[in-house]
Amino acid sequence: MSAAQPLVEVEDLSVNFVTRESNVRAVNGVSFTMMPGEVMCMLGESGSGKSVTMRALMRLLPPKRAVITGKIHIAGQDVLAMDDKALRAMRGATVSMIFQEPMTAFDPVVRVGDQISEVVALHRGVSRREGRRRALDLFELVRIPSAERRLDAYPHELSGGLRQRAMIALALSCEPKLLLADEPTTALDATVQIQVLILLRRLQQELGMSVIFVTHDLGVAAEIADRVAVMYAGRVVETGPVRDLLRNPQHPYTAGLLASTVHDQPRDQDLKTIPGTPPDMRRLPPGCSFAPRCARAIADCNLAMPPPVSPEPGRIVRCIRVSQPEFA
Amino acid sequence: RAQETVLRVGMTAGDIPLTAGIPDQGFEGWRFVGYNLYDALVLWDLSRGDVAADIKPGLATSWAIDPNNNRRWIFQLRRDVRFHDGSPMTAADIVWNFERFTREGAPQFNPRQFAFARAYLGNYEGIEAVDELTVAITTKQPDSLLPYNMSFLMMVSPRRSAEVNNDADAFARNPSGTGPYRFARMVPGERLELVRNPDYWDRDRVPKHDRLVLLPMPEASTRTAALLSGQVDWIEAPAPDAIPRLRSARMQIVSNSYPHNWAYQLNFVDGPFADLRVRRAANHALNRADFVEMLGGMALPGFANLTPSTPYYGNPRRYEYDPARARALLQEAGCLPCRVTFAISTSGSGQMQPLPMNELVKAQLEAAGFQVTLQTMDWNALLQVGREGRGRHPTVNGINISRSLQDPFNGMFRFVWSAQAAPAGSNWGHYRNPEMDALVNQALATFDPAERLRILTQIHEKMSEDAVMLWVVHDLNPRAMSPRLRGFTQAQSWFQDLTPITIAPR
Amino acid sequence: MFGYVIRRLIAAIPIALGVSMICYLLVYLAPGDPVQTLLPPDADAETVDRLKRLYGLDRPLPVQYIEWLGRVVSGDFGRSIANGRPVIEEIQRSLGNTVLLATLSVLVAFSIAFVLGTIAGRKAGTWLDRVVTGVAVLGVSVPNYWLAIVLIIIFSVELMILPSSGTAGERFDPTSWEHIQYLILPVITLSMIPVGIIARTTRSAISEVMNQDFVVTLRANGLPEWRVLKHAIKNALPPVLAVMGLQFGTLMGGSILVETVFAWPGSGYLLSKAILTRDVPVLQGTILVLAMIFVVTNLAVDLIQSTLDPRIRRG
Amino acid sequence: MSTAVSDTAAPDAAELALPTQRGYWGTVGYRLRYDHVTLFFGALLLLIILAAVAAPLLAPFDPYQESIIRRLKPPGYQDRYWLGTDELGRDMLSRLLHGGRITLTMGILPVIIATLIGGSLGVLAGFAGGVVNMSIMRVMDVFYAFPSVLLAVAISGAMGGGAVNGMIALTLVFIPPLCRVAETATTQVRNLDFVDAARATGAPMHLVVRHHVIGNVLGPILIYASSLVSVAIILASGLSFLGLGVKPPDPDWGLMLNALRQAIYVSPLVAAMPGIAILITSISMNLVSDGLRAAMDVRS
Amino acid sequence: MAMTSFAVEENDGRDRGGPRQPLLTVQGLKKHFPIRGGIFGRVSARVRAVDGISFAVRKGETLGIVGESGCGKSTVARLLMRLIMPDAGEQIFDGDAVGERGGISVAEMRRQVQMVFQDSASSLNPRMPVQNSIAFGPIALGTRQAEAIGMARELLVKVGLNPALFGGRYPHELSGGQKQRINIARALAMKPRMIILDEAVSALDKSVEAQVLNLLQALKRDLNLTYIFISHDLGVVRWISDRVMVMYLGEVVEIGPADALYASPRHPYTRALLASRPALDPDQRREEAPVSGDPPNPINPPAGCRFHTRCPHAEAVCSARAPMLSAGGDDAHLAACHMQDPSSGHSQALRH
Ligand SMILES: Nc1ncnc2c1ncn2[C@@H]1O[C@H](COP(=O)(O)OP(=O)(O)OP(=O)(O)O)[C@@H](O)[C@H]1O
Ligand SMILES: Nc1ncnc2c1ncn2[C@@H]1O[C@H](COP(=O)(O)OP(=O)(O)OP(=O)(O)O)[C@@H](O)[C@H]1O
Ligand SMILES: [Mg+2]
Ligand SMILES: [Mg+2]
Repeated sequence: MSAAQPLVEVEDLSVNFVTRESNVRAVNGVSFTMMPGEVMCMLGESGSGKSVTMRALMRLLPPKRAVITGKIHIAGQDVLAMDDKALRAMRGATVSMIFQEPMTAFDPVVRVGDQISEVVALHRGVSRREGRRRALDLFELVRIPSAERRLDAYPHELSGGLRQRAMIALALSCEPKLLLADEPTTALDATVQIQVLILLRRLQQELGMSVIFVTHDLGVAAEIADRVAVMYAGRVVETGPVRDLLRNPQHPYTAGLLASTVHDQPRDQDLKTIPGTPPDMRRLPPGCSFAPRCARAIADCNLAMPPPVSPEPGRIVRCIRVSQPEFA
Repeated sequence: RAQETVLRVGMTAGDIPLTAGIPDQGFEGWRFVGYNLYDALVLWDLSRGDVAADIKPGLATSWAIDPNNNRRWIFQLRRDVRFHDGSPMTAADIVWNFERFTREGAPQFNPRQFAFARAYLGNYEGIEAVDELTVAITTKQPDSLLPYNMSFLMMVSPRRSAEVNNDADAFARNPSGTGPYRFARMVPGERLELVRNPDYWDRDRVPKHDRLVLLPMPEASTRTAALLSGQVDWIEAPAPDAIPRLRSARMQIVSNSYPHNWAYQLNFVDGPFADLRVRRAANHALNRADFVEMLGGMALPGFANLTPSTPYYGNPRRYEYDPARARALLQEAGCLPCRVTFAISTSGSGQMQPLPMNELVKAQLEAAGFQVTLQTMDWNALLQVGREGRGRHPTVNGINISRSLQDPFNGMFRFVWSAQAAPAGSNWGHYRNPEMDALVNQALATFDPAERLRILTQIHEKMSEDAVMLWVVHDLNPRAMSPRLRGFTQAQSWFQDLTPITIAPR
Repeated sequence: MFGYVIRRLIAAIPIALGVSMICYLLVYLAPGDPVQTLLPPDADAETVDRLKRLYGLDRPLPVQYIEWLGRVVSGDFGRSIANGRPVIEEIQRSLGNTVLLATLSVLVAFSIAFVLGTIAGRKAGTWLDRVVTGVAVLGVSVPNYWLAIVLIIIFSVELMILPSSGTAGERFDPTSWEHIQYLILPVITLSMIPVGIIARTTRSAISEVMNQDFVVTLRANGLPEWRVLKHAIKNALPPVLAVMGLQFGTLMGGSILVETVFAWPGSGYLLSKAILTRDVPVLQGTILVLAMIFVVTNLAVDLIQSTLDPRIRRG
Repeated sequence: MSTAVSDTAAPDAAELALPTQRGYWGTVGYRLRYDHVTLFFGALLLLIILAAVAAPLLAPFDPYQESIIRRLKPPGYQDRYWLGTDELGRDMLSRLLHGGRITLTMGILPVIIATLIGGSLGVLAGFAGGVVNMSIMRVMDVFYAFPSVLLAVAISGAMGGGAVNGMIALTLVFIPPLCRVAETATTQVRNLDFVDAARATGAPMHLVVRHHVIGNVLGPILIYASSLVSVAIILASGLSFLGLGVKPPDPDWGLMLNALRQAIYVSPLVAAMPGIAILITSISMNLVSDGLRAAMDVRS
Repeated sequence: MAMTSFAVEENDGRDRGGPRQPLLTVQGLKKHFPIRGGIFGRVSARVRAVDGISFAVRKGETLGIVGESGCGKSTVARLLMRLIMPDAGEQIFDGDAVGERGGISVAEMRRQVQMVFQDSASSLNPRMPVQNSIAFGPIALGTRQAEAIGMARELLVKVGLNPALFGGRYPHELSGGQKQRINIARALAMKPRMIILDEAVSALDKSVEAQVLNLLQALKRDLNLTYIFISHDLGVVRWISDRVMVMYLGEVVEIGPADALYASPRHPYTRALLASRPALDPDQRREEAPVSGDPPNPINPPAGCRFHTRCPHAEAVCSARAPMLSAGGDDAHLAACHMQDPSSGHSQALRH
């Protein structure tokens, strides 16, 4: 490892949604670190806590209902200790975010260009006019054709692909060190998705920023990630460099996910599946939350959450079966 | 110059009465607009409160029946009377005005004025100017009471009318009469402002204030609140229950009897009231003291048709409260329980507080063996029932329309004269009695006042004897005014004279 | 946009026709005779018939309707039976007073309710929200004619600081206390319901907007809360303005009871007097004009909404 | 040959653990249980309705029994007239209780009838679409062009007042908005996939509507209808207040309000009572309706 | 596992034309949704959602339909079910014209063809226990209630859900995969011969998607079903389909056997689509997007070949004339591209 400071350090992050009716443990002890310029993919099924983790990083969860514990350091600052002013200074400038549904992520009654220039003006302390110039540059950067005209469009007047590009432009407006991308291509068509992926990768390289990219599509992860973190039931069950992880998954869930993803399997055979359904986040089992669905589960799995083990350098797996010799 | 003195009046009328001559809005119209802007040939003497008001000379200084023709009345006109527009009043103007009411082809003919005048011209045949200051009016039948009718016909200026091409609406916006006030300005539906006519011919009645503001306020509580909040100075008919509150605010309350009758006209053809015993039973069943109490003392018990101060009241049969007697009479008549239906209204001119009063009537009659159904309708619907007569409404046994009684015809004849049987007139229930008809004809043909008074008294007593109505109360018509007002005398009349009122500075 | 306006106007024609038909029929459903108010109570039946003929009220209903409609289209609503004045004048005058009252009430209501509703929507679920919601419910629950009476008793009769009814005179002078004082109680009374309704609408619009994804984007870009709120208000405004417009329309035709209690010479009072006196031409004209104003207000609301919200802009 | 599906082999823990076994109404009930405001006003409303229903049993006196001697007495008069007496000396408590029956009937019955008529028309219009929708909704538009107070006053004014006419007027007033709500809800539901799925079975239209549409539009319609009840009560008493609704001597609250207006100087407390009764009922109705709406809104 | 009484007998007697006759043939199917505007609310524009497409589905096969969002896939499905009425085109079900004189009625057709919708949540009545949703169709067509519910519970077993545990639940108490199983069971309740699956697995998680796909395959084998499988996931379509049809802006651009089509796509759009799939291998990342831009608006589709605005091979002829579906050698594998047609005048015609 280089001597460089990690950009993101998350340790034992937990998020609890407390309501009168129930207590949703959306994230239960997530830990990871990221170096500057790294692209990390968060993989996981619906409801596994990916979005909540992203929002926790920017403290965007409803402060009354969401109880965040653990440690989040971004660019050397303790995010959980920030006051409102520091938070605002961080958001959009150091860290920014793009969302799955660009349609709903823009204010529908304000022109796209104005939304971008407002943010630029705010963080850079420049005039709106200056902000608009910057917005135009950004639109060209993300390759929006007839950028000048599109600045004056309302969000609903843009096609899906253009909207997502505009969203990216907004996120990049203040040259953040860290970009959080929450399934930015899921809503897009195949031919458009690949365009956006390539664009994002290029921008990441040009700007040298770090990206956390949320997806549940293994292919997308393969396309963009340096590293992958697989989430299940609010925990990172496995992390590692993308090649190693895809070729040699260690955690039974990762392995199952890879096996069940339809990708040129022979047509006359049944697909491999993971039986059962993900657990209810309101009542997690005490031990490994994947144990009820796991073909390799043993009695000990249900006792406690398995500790992280590192079978190879740079890889961390949370499965007690992994630490055993036959897997080593 | 001293500050202008303004008298602001809250009227019971729902709108500003018509200013084009004969007013609308019932007697409120005559009270506030008719007799203030205009004069009639004959006026009412409203200067005293102790006797029933009677007619007095108006634009005519005197009148008499033509000695040669008992269908021809001769009116001597007043000299030196001028309209507000400055033109003098002559016999030709009077004739012109009569044509305005009656001659359909005349340029000045006005259908609304016709409609209002018609009630007073039922017996009218024609008019002629005898000389510059004398007119003669002929009637279809001898009519000793014609001068009373003349008191309702307001004389407007033909000159002003000509200026606006005889357009009655234009005239109403800038009227000209001979009355004690002149027109100043009007906000339709909201307020009418009149100013003193310093040149009024009756020097005693030149107004003692500069300006009179008339505001329509049909709701009793609105009037009360307006007086209490200082928005007006003089209101009519405050709610009886508000009177203690008004007194505590140092408001002056005046009241006086006037020719008003809150009663039921009965159906003499269909149903139980055809029987005199039932009519008497009903009159015995009412405890009129309760009504007076409920109305806060602002009513007289109604034992007979006329108010006791009327000269021809006489000594009518007195229907004391006696429920046992009532029940016995019903028993005798074979009508126990006696089912009757009254048509009543929710509101209306002179109806006082129709709903609670009718409810009380119902309760008391039922206590004596009646079974009363009240058919509640709005005022106009009730008037229609009244106009159409029992013939169209055989299931109705009585109607509760309060009528004015200011002269013998309106006070008595129209209810009992067979010639007035509805729909021709106001004899709603078709009371028919040859003796009564004979008395009426006799009275109309008697031009000697003393003799006529005797006949009239006889008629009134006979009405009581026959129990031609179910009498309840006579209104005392309370009025409330600000402590700053002086000089008002409440006359025993539907009409009042506001001219003597002075206003102390605030 | 222009085409859309025209289209909406054309679409309003059948509605207007339907409205006019209902207005005409309503009045003729009624028992009682319209010419009665022309007459003294003692008038006889023959006079009634003669007058009916003079006023053309004796012909078949469809004939009367067509004729009436023809005249109405050319702006002639006939003359009041009760007072003989042209109905159009009566309506114009009273409408002016009602517009004054309705506009002030809606503006007062809007300024109070929008602030209340925004606070509540922003703080949805807190005690502040509950207080505002309570006020809003009170506003829509109080029978306003009763409130009118209570206010008169307190401010006119007991405290004697405000007049109880009517107006000061013909032309409203906004600089004169003499004129303004007459407005205070009616405006308070009439703004009660709009306060309730607008506060509720604002609250739900704001809280709905605050739950939308783009608010997260705004926060994620470091915008301070007041800027976020500005965006939220801009989004919430179209539905709130629409409700405000509808309330204005409702007040134009719906203040019958309150105007009656305050004897405020507006269209509602005119209407209630016309009902009591069976003044058919006034009734027909007033109902028609009020309903048409309501139609036009709704249309205007629609148009305003579509200019404010780019998503529903029409070609 | 068998369709081997792993789940059936052993209903596993994950499935058994699925917690919410409450039905839809169960959830609604559960939510209501924690909504103290709604519960309180619901109880109050129930009390008012029960009191009105049981008025003949509860009322200490005949509500029509008048006596001039004891008119306008303050509450507690003679220890028997707990709420005092009105302008004709009738017992206020008895009149308020009996009045509740009339006022609530005037408020609730038109809404029920309008819900039936307007709801059915709206569902019909929404489901049938096309010309049927056009013709129904255009007629509704015409009635919609009148502000509700204006329409109510105009209709009952034209028909000459009276309780029945007043209720007819109110019914006519409420049909168009209910029809609209029903139409909107139906159009929305009709476009949901499950209705298409039901149509795709080839089932006859009326069964699809009955089983799949009605149940899903009933919620919004009923919530809206319940919010109209308070409007109806205020409107109905407004009509009576104008003299266009219930006729005296029936003790309608609006009518009592009007009659007691004059007595406000003598016995302000008594005069205020009918207004307070209307206010409390209408507040309760509104809050209960709001509570229901919140509880029935599955999204929140 | 014990076989239940529900099993459909092979050759249930409804088969009319024998195995050779296609189960479904569609000719020139067309649907233009009107958009109203202008002063009189006239139709000012039309969304050409489905613009004259033809295809056949053989008995027992699975036809996959792929294409980008908005290209008209769902519209085709709804047209086939007659949930919306086509503007033109004929539909022949097992030899009988649907909804025409002498043919088969729509109601009868619906008994034999069923549909499963994409959104598993909105395609179940939220107010109805799921077993009643399944039983609704049979009950509506005359089966007794108890019997139908019994059958529904058997179907629950068939789709892998324990009826005792799930039968009485409401949709919101089920997970997405479970809901989709219910939807499949509901379709099966009508004992159809063919099921149209419109994005039936797209909303599911990967691990659950595989379960449902396996279930679909198993059911098809067991019950002798024919599928039309609509999806935008090329991998899934390839795995499940025998033949694949590619749509672009309301038209069919290519249709052919799955293996052939994936191995050698003939239409540039199909090629682009296939090339746009992310590789599962980090060492083979795409550097250049196969095509640029978004699909155009179906309200005013480009003239000529609809793909010419994005096509790397576009020439003058492409915008001038619309190409026809043509074989280019292999009768089973058709594509609508001028490059397939030697006479088109395209410079690259047939040269690849
Ligand atoms: N505001 C909230 N209140 C309560 N629970 C919440 C809230 N936001 C998220 N959750 C719960 O937290 C869990 C994790 O949600 P999250 O959105 O992070 O999932 P995800 O991995 O992003 O899934 P997807 O792939 O569907 O986006 C879910 O069970 C969700 O229901
Ligand atoms: N009822 C309708 N009215 C107007 N346009 C419609 C209607 N239904 C569909 N469309 C339009 O028709 C086109 C095709 O829609 P369709 O739903 O068939 O696409 P799809 O291929 O299923 O897309 P997706 O992958 O997003 O489901 C789209 O542009 C859509 O907007
Ligand atoms: Mg997410
Ligand atoms: Mg689709």
